[in-house]
Amino acid sequence: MKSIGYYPGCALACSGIELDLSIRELSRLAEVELCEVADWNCCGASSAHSTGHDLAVALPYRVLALAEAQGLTEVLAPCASCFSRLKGTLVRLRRNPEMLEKMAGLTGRPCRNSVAVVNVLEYLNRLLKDGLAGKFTAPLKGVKVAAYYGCLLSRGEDIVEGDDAENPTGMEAAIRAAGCEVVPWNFATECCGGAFSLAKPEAVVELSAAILGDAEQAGAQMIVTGCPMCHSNLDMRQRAMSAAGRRTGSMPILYLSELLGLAAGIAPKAIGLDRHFTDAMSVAGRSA
Amino acid sequence: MEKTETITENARTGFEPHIIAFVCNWCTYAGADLAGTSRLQYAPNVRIIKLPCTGRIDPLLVLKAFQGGADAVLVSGCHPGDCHYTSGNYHARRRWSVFGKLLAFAGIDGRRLYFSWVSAAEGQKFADLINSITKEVHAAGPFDRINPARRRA
Amino acid sequence: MARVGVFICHCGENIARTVDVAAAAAAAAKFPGVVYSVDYKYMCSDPGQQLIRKAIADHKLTGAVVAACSPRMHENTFRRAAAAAGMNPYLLEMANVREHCAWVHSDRAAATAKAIDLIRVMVEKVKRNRSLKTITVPVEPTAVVIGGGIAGIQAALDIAAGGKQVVLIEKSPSLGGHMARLSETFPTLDCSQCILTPRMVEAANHPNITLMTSSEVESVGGFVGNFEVTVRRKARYVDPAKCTGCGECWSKCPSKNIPSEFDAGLSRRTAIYRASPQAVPNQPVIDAQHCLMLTKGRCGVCAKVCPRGAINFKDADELVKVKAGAIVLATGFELWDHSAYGEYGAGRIADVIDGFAFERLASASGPTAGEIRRPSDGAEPKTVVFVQCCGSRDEKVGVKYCSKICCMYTAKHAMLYAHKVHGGRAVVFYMDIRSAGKGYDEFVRRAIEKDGAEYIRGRVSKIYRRADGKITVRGTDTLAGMPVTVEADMVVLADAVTPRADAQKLARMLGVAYDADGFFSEAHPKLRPVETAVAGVYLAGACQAPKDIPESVSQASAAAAKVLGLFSKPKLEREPIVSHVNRITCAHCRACINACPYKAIEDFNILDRSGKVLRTVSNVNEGLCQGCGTCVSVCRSKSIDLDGFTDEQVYLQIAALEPVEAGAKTEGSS
Amino acid sequence: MLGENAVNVAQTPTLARSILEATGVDVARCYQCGKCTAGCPMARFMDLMPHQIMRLVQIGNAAAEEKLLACAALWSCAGCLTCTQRCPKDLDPAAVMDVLRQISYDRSKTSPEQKKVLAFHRAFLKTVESDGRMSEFSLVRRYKMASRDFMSDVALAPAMFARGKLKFAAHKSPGRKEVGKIFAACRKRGGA
Repeated sequence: MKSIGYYPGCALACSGIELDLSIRELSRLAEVELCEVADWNCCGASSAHSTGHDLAVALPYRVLALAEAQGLTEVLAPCASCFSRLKGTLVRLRRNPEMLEKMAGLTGRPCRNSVAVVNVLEYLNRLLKDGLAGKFTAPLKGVKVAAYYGCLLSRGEDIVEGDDAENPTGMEAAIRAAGCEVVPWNFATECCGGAFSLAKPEAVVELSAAILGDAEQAGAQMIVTGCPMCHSNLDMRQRAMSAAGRRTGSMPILYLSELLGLAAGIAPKAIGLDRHFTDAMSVAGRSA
Repeated sequence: MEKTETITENARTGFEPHIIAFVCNWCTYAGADLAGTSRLQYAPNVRIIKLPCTGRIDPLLVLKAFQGGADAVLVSGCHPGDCHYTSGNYHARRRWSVFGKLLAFAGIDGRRLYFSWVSAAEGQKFADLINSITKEVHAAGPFDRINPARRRA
Repeated sequence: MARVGVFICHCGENIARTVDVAAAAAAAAKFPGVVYSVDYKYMCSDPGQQLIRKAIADHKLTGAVVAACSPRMHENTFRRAAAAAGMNPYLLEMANVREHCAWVHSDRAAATAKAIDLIRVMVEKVKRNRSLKTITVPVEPTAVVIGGGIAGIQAALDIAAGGKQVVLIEKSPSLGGHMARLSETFPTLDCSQCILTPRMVEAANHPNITLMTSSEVESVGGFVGNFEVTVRRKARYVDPAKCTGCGECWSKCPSKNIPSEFDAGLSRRTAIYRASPQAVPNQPVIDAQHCLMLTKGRCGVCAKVCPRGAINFKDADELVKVKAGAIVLATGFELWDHSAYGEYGAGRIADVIDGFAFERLASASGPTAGEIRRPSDGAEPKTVVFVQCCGSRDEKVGVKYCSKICCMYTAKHAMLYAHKVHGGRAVVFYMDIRSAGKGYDEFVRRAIEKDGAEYIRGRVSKIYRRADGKITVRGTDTLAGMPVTVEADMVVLADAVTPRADAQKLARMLGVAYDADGFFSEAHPKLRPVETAVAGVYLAGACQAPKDIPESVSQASAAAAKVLGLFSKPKLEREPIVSHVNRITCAHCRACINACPYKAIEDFNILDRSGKVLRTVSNVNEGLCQGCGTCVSVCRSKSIDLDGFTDEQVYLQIAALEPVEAGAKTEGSS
Repeated sequence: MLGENAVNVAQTPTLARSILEATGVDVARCYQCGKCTAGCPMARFMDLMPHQIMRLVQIGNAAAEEKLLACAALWSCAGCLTCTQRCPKDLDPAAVMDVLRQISYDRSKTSPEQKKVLAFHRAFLKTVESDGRMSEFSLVRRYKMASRDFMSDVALAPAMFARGKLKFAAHKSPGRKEVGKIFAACRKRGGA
């Protein structure tokens, strides 16, 4: 049985719980063991990053150090924000060894920076490559999907690798494998307002509404994403958008892992489809 | 490993490589001019001797250069096919292929003899070439096989 | 005993800044054989040359070394000065202490030491130089002009008008280049074809001009005055002698869906085609990639309908050798491919077009007969956004330089659009407006003030096509300090001007230098702007740097003047650097004869009085010898030597470089 | 690398220098094309446009510094990297924003209007410092106390509880004491 290190991160325990559930379900189906990084801590997200250099590195560093000590060579970080913090730190430490020592001193944990960090798209594509698609029993035939990458899964030199930053395609194979149709649209890499969910809801509402609007115009029936921040902004804020007169109607926002889960015939509740603010269960109905 | 030791040793003795470059007038000499007009900085260890064509460069000149205390010799001309004299550099290349043995016989490490093609358009290539050769010879240390009288340091 | 003078130039600060010229002069004075050594601020200036002439006379110099710039720069200057003082010019040599030393080093001590070495080397050489007499060679009074755009046409016409022969080589099937595709030209808005077509015809019919279209240069040999250019004349499958250009063939050709290069893909052409109705020569060619007969072996309709039997499917490329005294490079430019800009739609949006496409839309002879219609649906665009600096001044994805012509042609586009689409809205995003030129800035102001083009200062970040067909352009107004979004019907990108993809291949054939961006390098940026460092090869037009039409034309005429100057003398003086055979020691092994690239060495019989052959030896024909010296290095008995580069000289040059620790010899012998 | 401590108040270097040391970005190379502003999703919520921020760093006098460190724009940057991705001079405006934000925070120049964002970050970090992990509920609680912004989003909360997206129980890591120590250590070095 294959295995990979797992760093759920804070969001996946609460607001991003569907991502956690669906990843775990798919991994079980694909017979990949997720070894959670013991005693992991928060990566600091944009808050540490916005206010303190050392802390912004120290928090992810501790996670990498723990994973290494635990004998892990690869860690999956499904949350796009955690991923970019961990991978960003890893890249930075690789470029700058003094930093590695400094952090060892700061955290009291030595680390050779030997752990690789994997994002949700890389992981799901890997599962598909290893034959997960063969287990798809309930493809969502003909559902039109807009693949939404947002910022953290498209931009950032040597953090997001192997895809075109302006016109990424990393999700398309997976979406087609689920039986859906990928619609071309313009906002695949536009920002949803990210971490401003609490502090600047008005901005989040405006930006997210624009994204939904373009997806709708392009004829998409749902948006698929890999990022919990994007997901909560696009999913939770739709009522606020209508309230602000930005748009009407609601569009389901699914995690790519949820879409694959459905295609694999996993029970909708098991992957958290019932926990959405938009009517995601209706999508479940479509899978044969 | 040995290399690194010599480097440190040379650092102590302040060894500055003496390098002679036989270049053709049409390509490499002009390439060096371009490096100049472009103000590209490179190591001051090389002394250029201009000849009309690499075809003129007789292996004996190279031996003479080593005997005269050169730590390395560079022979550089036009790219194959671009020779100003249509085929001079081909004749040169044919001769050099046999020249290696002669060098070995004379007890000269073939790695101290450099060949390169630098066209009139390749100022940057010339500068990079001189820097890399100087660096390597620095590491390899002084060449005093032929003239033991000249032990430096 | 040699009496050598050494003259060290400061070149203002250029050399003196890094080389201690006084110390160098003092050191040189100690060299064996040096009787006079001096440094001076500008050796090439008149007083500088005066100083050399005086020293030669006063000190009865038998040789002189000028330590200054590259011999490419001023060797002739100084040799003329020497000759004026009655010294044989070939007894003067230059030590290159500027390009090869002062300009490439910063450590003053090291640079000075190197300069002294370089001077010592040349002193050793000059001591053994022989007095030589310049050799004259005949000049082939024919010029090859490569490229049939406006620059090439102008150069060809001017040279032809000077009474000399020209071979004008054009890669495509027709003359005219990019200018033939333009609608109207800034700043006067006169119709491009109206002013160009007559020139094309004149070039084609001129008795002194041989036109070779569908032809490319294969290789170049020889040297100034005597180049040999091998041209590949590509198969056209239509016999120009028979074809009358009646048009039967292309009207009947079944493969009709090939995007027209001339119309920037906005129209379709047949497999047998003319670039345009104004093509010169006005005869079709067959495009072998798309011709059914040539690809699948069936069809042949054109052959059936041709009343003159001009179609020849058996036609093949032929190689033509041209002898020429001079070559003019006029290979022009091409546009940067904006598909590299993913944020601008990666070239996938039909209504986001480049400047040439807009020219064709605006051209009366274009696919829309001069009406502005957008490619996707043929609708008249009510709002058009023009984006300047597309790829220009972008060191990350595009090119770092300014493409120079875009500001002007974009203003022209905005103006033409305003004239053609009344009530239309033209929005121009620019970073800077560079409109230096006669009547240029007035032209741009007119586009803004009279024709109402909205100029917005700022670079565009994203262009995308909405489902409803509108094209959203996200830019910024940096002057107002706010982001700007424009909903457009069509977008025109002013793509960067880049050298032809195959220009560097040609440059290497000729030994011509090109810069980091791939443009051909002139011999001197200010004083020799149309010459290259290779004697007899000249530049015209955008192959040297982005240029507009007036600049290309004036440079072309300048190049023509240079060519005519070269051709004004029947013979050309050549350096008398040739080899000589020592008949006493020559064993006649024929190694040199076999090695000589110029067949310049022949057998020579030494006869006795009775005319009986005593011995046969090798002999060098000075007219043919180019002085490469290959013979010298292959001679087993050391019986052949090269003027100025004798074994003795080179050995002494090497010895002159022996490190002081070892080379007691160098000092000792002084 | 000096830069890792973005700002050393002791001998306050120019902002341009701090940025160069912290990120390797030489702001002097910016030629004000405005592509950063053109692509910035948050630009319409900013008081200073990204290209103006680059310009003010170039000017670098006292007045410019005041304006920069107190501006709201720093706290409106979503860190989406669109500017960095497309900058034709290969500069990194997003990183410049990060450094300026830290300097503004360290020198307590942050404008009062931005207290909400700051409050959010503080609340976030407080939560992580005490629990080792972040849990939305304790975060929201802390944030609302600090920002005095009680009413917004109240509608969301119950629905989130219902969907298990908000939990009363704080989400604590066993090693939270150790994480707390890291915060203290960073604070000592003036990094946080």
